[in-house]
Amino acid sequence: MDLTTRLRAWALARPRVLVVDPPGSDPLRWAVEEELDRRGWPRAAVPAGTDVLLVLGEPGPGLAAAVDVLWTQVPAPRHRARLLAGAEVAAALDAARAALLAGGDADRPDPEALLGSGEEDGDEDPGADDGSDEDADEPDGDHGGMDHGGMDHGGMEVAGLPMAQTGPDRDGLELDVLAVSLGPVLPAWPTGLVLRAEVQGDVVTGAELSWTDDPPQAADPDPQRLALDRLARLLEVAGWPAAARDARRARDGLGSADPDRVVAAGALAAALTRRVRRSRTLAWSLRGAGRPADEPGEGVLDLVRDWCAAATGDAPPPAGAPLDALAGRLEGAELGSARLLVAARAPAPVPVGADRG
Amino acid sequence: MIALLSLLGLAGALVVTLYGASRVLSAPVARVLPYESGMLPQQHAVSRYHARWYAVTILFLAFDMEMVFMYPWAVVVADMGATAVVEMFGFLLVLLVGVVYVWREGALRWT
Amino acid sequence: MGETATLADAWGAVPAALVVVAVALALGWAVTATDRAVLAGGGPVPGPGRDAARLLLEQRRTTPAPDRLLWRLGCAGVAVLALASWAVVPLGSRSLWSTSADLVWFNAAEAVLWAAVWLVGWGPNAFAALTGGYRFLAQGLAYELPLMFALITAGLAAGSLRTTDVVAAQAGLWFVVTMPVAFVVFLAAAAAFAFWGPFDAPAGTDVAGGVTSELSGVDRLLVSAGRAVFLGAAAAMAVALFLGGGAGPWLPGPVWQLVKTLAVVALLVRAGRRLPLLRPDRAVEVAWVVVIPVVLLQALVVAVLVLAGFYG
Amino acid sequence: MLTASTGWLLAAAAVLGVLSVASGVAVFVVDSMARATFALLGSFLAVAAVLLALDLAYLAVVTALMMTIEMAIMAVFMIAFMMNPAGLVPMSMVHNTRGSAVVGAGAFVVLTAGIWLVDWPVRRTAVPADPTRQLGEALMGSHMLVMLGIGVALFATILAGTLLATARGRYDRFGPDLTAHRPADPVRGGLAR
Repeated sequence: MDLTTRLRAWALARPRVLVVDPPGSDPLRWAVEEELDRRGWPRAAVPAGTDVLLVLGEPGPGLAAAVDVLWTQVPAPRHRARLLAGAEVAAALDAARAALLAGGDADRPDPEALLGSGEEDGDEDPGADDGSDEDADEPDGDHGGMDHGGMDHGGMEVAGLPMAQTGPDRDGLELDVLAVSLGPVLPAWPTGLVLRAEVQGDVVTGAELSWTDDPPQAADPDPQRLALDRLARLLEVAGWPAAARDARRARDGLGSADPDRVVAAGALAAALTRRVRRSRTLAWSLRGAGRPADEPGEGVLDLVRDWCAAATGDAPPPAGAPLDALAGRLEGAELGSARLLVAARAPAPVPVGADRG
Repeated sequence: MIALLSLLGLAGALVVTLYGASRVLSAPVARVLPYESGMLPQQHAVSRYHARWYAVTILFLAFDMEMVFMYPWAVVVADMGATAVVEMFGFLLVLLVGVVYVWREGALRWT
Repeated sequence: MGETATLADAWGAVPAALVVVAVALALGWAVTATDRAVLAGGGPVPGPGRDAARLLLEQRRTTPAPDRLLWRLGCAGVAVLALASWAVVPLGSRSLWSTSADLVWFNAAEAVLWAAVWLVGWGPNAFAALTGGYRFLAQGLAYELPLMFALITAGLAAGSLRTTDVVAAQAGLWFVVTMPVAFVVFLAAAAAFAFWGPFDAPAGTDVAGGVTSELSGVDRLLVSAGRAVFLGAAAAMAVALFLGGGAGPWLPGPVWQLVKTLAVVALLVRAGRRLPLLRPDRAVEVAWVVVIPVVLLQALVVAVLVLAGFYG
Repeated sequence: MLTASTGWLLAAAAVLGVLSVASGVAVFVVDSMARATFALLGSFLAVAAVLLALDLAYLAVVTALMMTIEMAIMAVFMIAFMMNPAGLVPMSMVHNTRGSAVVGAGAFVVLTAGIWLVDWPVRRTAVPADPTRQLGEALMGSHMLVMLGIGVALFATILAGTLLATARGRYDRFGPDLTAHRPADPVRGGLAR
């Protein structure tokens, strides 16, 4: 038994952390990411690869509900932690690892029970999930998910879920239209943004964007650091992790109190943006992505260059697109291009009511 | 042959051992919902999936056939001399004309 | 070249297979460690061994209405195929198993991977995983033929599809000198079938890890280890096919082979991580219209050299 | 005539043959398109293993290679076009069972009779050291015409298949007189044009 304990301590010395950052918690997330990089703790992309689920700040009810769902998907050993603004990041991470090693917390609601409470939610209003009735920790003894709502969907349910509906396709076929959600918690995605999409294959045929919650009144962080952070996210989606790492490093360095580090970070930012701007491969891979055929310009690639300019402090960060306009452009885009567009247009959170009105 | 069977047997044994070790060391299998970024899934994902690149598959399958000839060809070029080279590359040239046609038709772009 | 003793003949089948598996895993470890070090850019990283232990301790997951059988087959398949591809990779001057179609065996192990990776994506009944699986097939349409032509080019110069014959045929001159295009294409295709680096679309960030997004515990271990072992096998194979295998002055053959293989791994990882993702919908057109004709031209050059008696 | 090794070989071939038939049957038993496709692949792989047991390494490996790729692509089309591809909703996937049973049984009888009635040739020469080389010599020598014929057939397949499969052709891309400088494609490809 002692051997197992030691094995656990050794194996989990660098746990994978899934960071959930509600809108407005950017500076806190930067501090956390810097500390994680310093320790060599990898960041998890999905619950399946997560050891520690770290929720920053105060998520609104919609995001909190999503975190509850994510928590049910994290395999044991697992630990869920909160980190409030102003708290000591290093101490919190140490405590999280200690709690992870201590184990416990194996309870997990049945998937059917979750679906049973979630379905009504999805039917009511796809745009807003107030989430108050899908608390994952309390299955409410509602195990009737299997036989619930079967007729509502006009189709048969298997394991609590209906099959996809068919719809016309651009090749004139009748293939399945699958309803999926992207966001609120997705790697390299503005946390809190939800894309309710209809997809045929990997093409988005219907898109609806919304925020899970009202935005907080957060102070604007330093625009250059923000631009570097967004650039890192964009490069992450473009599949260039090494460049994204440099962008994050420059971002962290610019926030440092040490003047030497700030200078080095400025140089790193300049070198990185030069590399990104000049990369023929990136230009080849992104050129024209996310751009309607009748529109001039290079689509996402132009935006990458704008973010590069902002990342060196030469220009203000590009403005985010209104959600409706962005959603319109996502329709017809391939999934990868859609992700790039969202990362590049980086919409800022606006009140929930405003973007639907 | 025995060597190959030993290798495959060992690989299989390794996989079984890892599953066994995992069974001993870890908690029982968790039943969870598929990941949809924190939202609940609305439908089963395994659906009639529209692959945008279906047109490429036809070109690929036809072109792929020629590997049946080309591997044995590679072995005998030195013995058979120039005719073998001329014949094989003539054959490939015909197929490459097909590739150019497909390219012009736009089938290499995933519309 | 006639009778070539295999490792199995020399050491007995099971010990030889054990050695090959050990080498395969060690090289896979080296690939992962190099990759993580390059990605972290100097920072600390979790070692692959520690990570494997972590994954063994981690719970496995299952989703509602998965295709459990196919999912399991896919995960195990990735790992088993990666090890199976090592059957024909020469260690020193001998491979574990030797037939008149070694190169085709390597190609086939990678081709069966099409099925395995797609199944890993199909199994969990989840959108991100499914999309990743389909992306792998789409990518396969682009890299499969260039890979095959690169393998054929090496076999063509040696006049044999036996890897040990290919190594022996490079006694005078490494093949990379006369077939640099085939060498580069081979390594790029290897990165593509291990869906690593710039060919990572099937497990890309934009689909939340794609085929790997629902994998935890030992399932994830098998798939990640399989990818790393495949990359290691490809590096070792590149050394055997293009860099003269164990040939080199002063040092004994196996040491040279190890040094060259690690150098290829380092080169591959460094070069691969310098590039952003090459999106499969872009890559497919380039692969067909540029890469395939260029590799065929390379094969033609080599064929003419063979006719001229250049390779002896 | 029967040596120990041929005994083993027969046993292996028999086991693999049964495996191949069994997974062939599974194709029609399972509900899921994915399972049906990969059951068929299992059948092909068993046949490849029989070839390998017969020491026909090249044919065996190339069978496995081609069939896997083809089955993977077939899975794509099966899943795109068939209802209920994962078999989650129970429904029967077979039609006209009686007719196909008759056809299947008839084919089985004819083929089995063929196996026993044909006067199979007996090997007179030694086993070749390298069957792959022999195959290459046959292809480049006596069977050259076959290869050229197949080349033309493949070319025709590429043309016809693409013509039938693509909704947008070159006239849609380059204009009615094919003069457009850049093709009008909804999605860009990898080449700058």
